[in-house]
This record gives sequence, structure tokens and C-alpha cells, in this order.
Amino acid sequence: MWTWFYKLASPPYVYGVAAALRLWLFGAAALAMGYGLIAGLAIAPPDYQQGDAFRMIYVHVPGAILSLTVYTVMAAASAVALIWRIKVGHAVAAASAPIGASFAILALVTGSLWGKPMWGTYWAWDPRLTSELILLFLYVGVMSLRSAFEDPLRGDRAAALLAVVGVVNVPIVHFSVVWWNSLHQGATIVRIGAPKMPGSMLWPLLSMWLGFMLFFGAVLCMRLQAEVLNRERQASWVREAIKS
Amino acid sequence: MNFASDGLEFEKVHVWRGDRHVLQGISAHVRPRELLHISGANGTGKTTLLRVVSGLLRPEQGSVTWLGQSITSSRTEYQAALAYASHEPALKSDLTAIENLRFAVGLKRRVTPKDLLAALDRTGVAACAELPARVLSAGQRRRVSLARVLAMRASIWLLDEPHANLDAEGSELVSELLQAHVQEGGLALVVAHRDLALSCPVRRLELNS
Amino acid sequence: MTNEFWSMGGYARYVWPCYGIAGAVLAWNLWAAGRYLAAAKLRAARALAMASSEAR
Amino acid sequence: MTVGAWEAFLLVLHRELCLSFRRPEQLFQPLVFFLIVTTLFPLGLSLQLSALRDIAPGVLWVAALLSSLLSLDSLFKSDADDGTLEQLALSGQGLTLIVVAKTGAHWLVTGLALVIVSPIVAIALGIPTSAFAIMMLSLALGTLTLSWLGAIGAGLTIGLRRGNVLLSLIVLPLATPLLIFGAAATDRAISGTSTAGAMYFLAALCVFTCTLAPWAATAALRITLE
Repeated sequence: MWTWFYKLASPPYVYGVAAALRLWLFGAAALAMGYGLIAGLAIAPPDYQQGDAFRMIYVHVPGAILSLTVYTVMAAASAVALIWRIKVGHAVAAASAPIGASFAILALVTGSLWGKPMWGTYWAWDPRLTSELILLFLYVGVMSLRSAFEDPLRGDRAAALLAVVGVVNVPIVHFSVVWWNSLHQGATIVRIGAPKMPGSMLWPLLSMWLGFMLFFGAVLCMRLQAEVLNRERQASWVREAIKS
Repeated sequence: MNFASDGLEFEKVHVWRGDRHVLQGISAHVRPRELLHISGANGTGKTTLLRVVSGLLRPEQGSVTWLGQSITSSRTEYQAALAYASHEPALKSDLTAIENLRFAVGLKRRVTPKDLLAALDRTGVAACAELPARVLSAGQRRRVSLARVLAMRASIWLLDEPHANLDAEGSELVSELLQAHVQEGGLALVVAHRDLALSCPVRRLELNS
Repeated sequence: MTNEFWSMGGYARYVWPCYGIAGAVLAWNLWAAGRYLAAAKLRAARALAMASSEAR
Repeated sequence: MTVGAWEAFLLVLHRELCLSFRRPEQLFQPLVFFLIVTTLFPLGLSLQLSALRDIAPGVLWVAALLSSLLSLDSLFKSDADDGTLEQLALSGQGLTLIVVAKTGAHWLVTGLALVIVSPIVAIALGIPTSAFAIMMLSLALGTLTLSWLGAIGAGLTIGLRRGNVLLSLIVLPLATPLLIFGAAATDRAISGTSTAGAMYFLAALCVFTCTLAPWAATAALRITLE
């Protein structure tokens, strides 16, 4: 079982799989996002409360969900890399961080654009926005820590440890902000309950979420190829790999 | 002191620092009553090797074993039997020489101030015992760090450039200490540029890039 | 119809920038990853060239 | 002949306290910083004492977080710089024990000191004396938790050139729950409402962090010591 595991995590294998998967993932992501865009922007009816403003959900929510998913992927890869000393884990974590950070920025900016017409302000100390901001800080911390080390191996391991510490902290931060908000009773928040959504609104959302996931997978493959190359020392397979 | 029959062994140790392959499969076996003299030009990984043997640095490939056991599995026991003197004297400048010794040696074994003073006396810096390390000269600091190694009464000595900053008489002292340690049944790994000029058996390990 | 679509029921000034930013973030991801991969390949190629020239 | 864990713990604690008191200026700097920051807030806002009371918990807690962060940078760094950290790591005592002793000593000389001077600041900010007990208890729990979070951050940033900036970047996001519950507890103590909820959360955070952070900080040190 373990030999299988290590073969799966071997750099040439990962590089090859990432290179092969990349285009398929991009194709699938384009299809899913294309359907989501058309159905979400043109076909879905306006929300009875929010009018057409609700259409921002189709980029805001997938961005926000992905920023968390990517962090989880990063932390899981980091934990695997730390525990079993599997270098590909560090490569996955390093490849995920900038993508996740960009999704966190997307969620924050679109969130505040959505907040303006709905809450009358670009920024509210809403639990979800606040936790998202903290999440962005964590991403920035992990990325800066990794790049601050001159020895990439130590940078990898330090960043991995921080990612794992952060993943323990994210739920605590979220929970504490929720508690804090209930104390302060800030701006009234218009919530869209996903289960109550009619299908014509929900399907485009699910499709967009899938598209974002596939897009993350595709970009992750590209970055993973680069990170694996940067970490590789046995040149034998690299010569073959970079020719193509 | 209890010295076991089988000594310290490291096998095919590989370490990379960034893109640099610092240690490329270094192996050696040092038994009690033996001294390994590690030499080589600057940047060939002498200090890195010493840090690997001490257990501070885990090699990417290869193993270090003590009494036939991997040092990662019995780390604290191994390190309790170890005295490491790094290239810098590792003294707190705000503490006096004897306090420095007390806080370092006291973690390895119970010591009395008398033991520590005796060690300082052996390395010729008993007069500096109550002075803060800040005011000591580089040579005196080196002697205090040697006294720390001595006072630990460890079976394994790892010394990184013990002659640095020492005068001729000081170098003589280093040789005497090493000789006495080896004759009592200890083993030592010494990184040094110069010849050690010892009468006890000396094995050599030359590192090159 | 088209006009109505573009005006987004009066929310055009929020909805379209929102999608614009989403597009920009996705495009940045593609561009940055592509550049990063190209740089890594170049670096690897250089390292290989240096290794083989040393070997000779 | 061997040294027991408790004995070793006390020895490291003694060493740390000894070192701190040899450098009293380093001891006082965070406290003075704490006093200055909390004095600047009222000056910048020019508020009446009564209105000051509303922002006092926030000001107090932000200043406390920043000033304990100030001293965290040197928690492992000075030992790493002169090589004594390697000696401690190779002492044959578990590294976790040494980390616990060092962080504990750090809290004693910074966190506890901050708790002791906090009434002075509280008076200046118009916090009623009835709230002092809760405020000091919450600060004690909060600074202890922060010392532990900081130990992880300090362990990770030892050998780095701009380590202290990075340290703040790493530790402050992790410390947001502390700020929220700590300020809330102080706020409620001032208004005389029940502080139990916030204090329980603070205590839970403290216990949770003190249980897990020693291992994380040890792992961080092992990584950066390599």
C-alpha cells in the first residue's frame, strides 16, 4: 500500500498527471462557467427582494467557497508533507496559496460591491466578510513566510506548519466573529437561503461553483508543474519533461 | 562513565541547501577511543555534517546511529550523552562565565559550582568565572566553551573549530583535552583546518565539494 | 431587451464591475500561472545545461 | 546524575528570568509602549472621560496585544543568534520542555507585568474600579494565550531578516478571537452586565492554545533550527 502511495507522490508521476489533466480541466471549467454565466445572468429570474443585484451571487459565493476549499487543500497537503515528509505535498501547498488568496480577494471585493446596494455600505463587520479578511491575512502570512527563507526546504516546512496552525484557527475566528456580531447587532443582513432558491437560480450557482472548482484544479496543475520542477534535483526525468 | 562498545555511525548522508548538494553521501563509523578529524575547504559542509551528527539537522537521505539505534528514535538519550561546541562560543553575554556553564551543563547532569570551577580552571579561565561573558576576549570565550564541554562529561564530543581564537598554548590545551577524553574511552568528532598533532589514533575524513 | 439586460434593473454599476473583477481574477490566475511555469521550465533547462557542461 | 524534567524546567525558567533582569530596559520597554499608546488614543480623539469609556476596552486590548508582540520577537531570536539555543536543543531534555519554560518566563516578565500596570491605564481611560478584577483576569488569560501564539510565530521566524514584521503578520490574525472576547469581557464589566460568556470563551481559548501550541512551537523550532 505504501509503495503505491509513494509512487503516486513521486515528482515525475505528479508532473505527468498535472500536464495531462490541465487542458481537460480548463475545458470543463469553461463549459461549466459558460453555462453558469448565461443561465445566471440572462435566464434566471430577478430575485423578488434584491432584483437583479442578486446576480452577483454567481461569482461571489463560488469565490468565497473556493477560498476556503483551497485553504483546506493547502493545509491538508501541508500536513501530509510534514508528517510523511512527502515533498510533493509542499509543492501542492505552495501552488495553492496564490490561487486561494486571489479567490479571497475576489470574495471580498465582490462582497463589498454587493454590500453597497443591499446594506447601503461597502463594508460591514459581518462575520463572513471579517473571517474572509482574516483568511486573506493567513494566506499572505503563509506566502510571505515561505518566500522569506533562503533555503526553500525550510521555507516549505515553516509555511506548512503555519498553514496547519491556521486551519485550526479559521473556525475559531469565524465562530468568535459570529458571537461578537450577535452582541453588537450591526447592519441588518439580507441572507439568501440556498435551499429556498428556485432551481432556475440554483442550477447556475452550482454550475459556477463547479466551474470555479475545475478552474482551480487546472491552475493548480499548472502551478504544481512549476513547483515540482523547482523542487526537483534528479534531472533524469526533467530533461524529458521540459522538452514537451 | 559508561561507554558502550559500539560507537557512532553515519551512513550515506545527503543534505541539500537550496540547489546546493552540500553533503553527497558521507559515511563513517567512529568507535569509542577513536577520534575523527573532519577537514576540508570552506563550504564543503563540515559544520553541516556536525549538525547532522548532533541531530539538529535531519538529513534528507542517510542515517545516523548511536549504539546501533537511530538517533531520531532515541533523540533525548543520545543528546544527553553528547557535548557539542559550535563555531561560536554560545555564551550569553549578560551572564557570568560560571552562570553560563551552570545553565547549560545543569540540564545534562547535576553539577556543583565546584565542578564547574574545576572545569574552568582546567581550561585556564578560573579567574574569569565571575565576569560577565560580555567582557571576555574571544580566546577566553573559547576556553569557557571548552570548559562547558568538559563539565558535561559526555561520551561524545562534537567540536567545531575548537582552535579558533586560541593562542599556541590554547591549541596545546585542546590537544591535551582531546587526548584525555579519548583515552578515558570517549569518542570525538573534530572539525579543524590544522593538524591535530595527537598521539592517540586519529581517523581522517576529508570533505570536498 | 439588450438595454434591459445591460442595465441589470438599475444595479448595473454593481453587477458589471463585480463580473469584471471576477474575470480579472481568473485571467490573472491563468496569466501568472503560465508565466510561473515558463520561468520554472527555463530555470530547469538552465540547470540541466550547466550540469551537462560541467560533466564534459 | 541525570536531571529530572521538573528540575530542568526550573533551571531554564531561572535562566530566562536571570537574563530578563540583567536587561531591565528591555523589561520596561513594552510597558512604556503600552502606557504611551493608551495615552495617545485619548489625545488623538480628544474625548470626554465618559465617552472614552466606550472605546476604552478596545484601546486597552489593542495596546496590550501590540506591546506583548513587541517583546515576542526576542523570545528565541537572541538565543538563536549567539548559539545558546542549539545548546538548549541538544541538552538532552525535551525541546518542548524548554519551549514551555521559555514561553512561561516570557509571560511572567511581559504579560503579567502588563496585567499589573493595567489599572493605571484603566484609570486614565475612565474604566470604573468595579471592572478592574474582570479586566485584569481577562488580560492575564489573553496575554498568556498570546504568548503561546507568539511562541509559534517567533519559532517560525527565527533566522529571518525582517522577522518581526512577519511575526506580526503571522500572529495578529491568529489573535483576533482574543481581541474580540477580551474587549467584550472588559466592555461588559464596565457596563455591569454579565461577563461570564466572554470569560468562558477566553478561558477555553487559553486552555486550548496552551495545550496545542507547545507542540506547534517545538515543531517550528525544529524546522528553523535545521
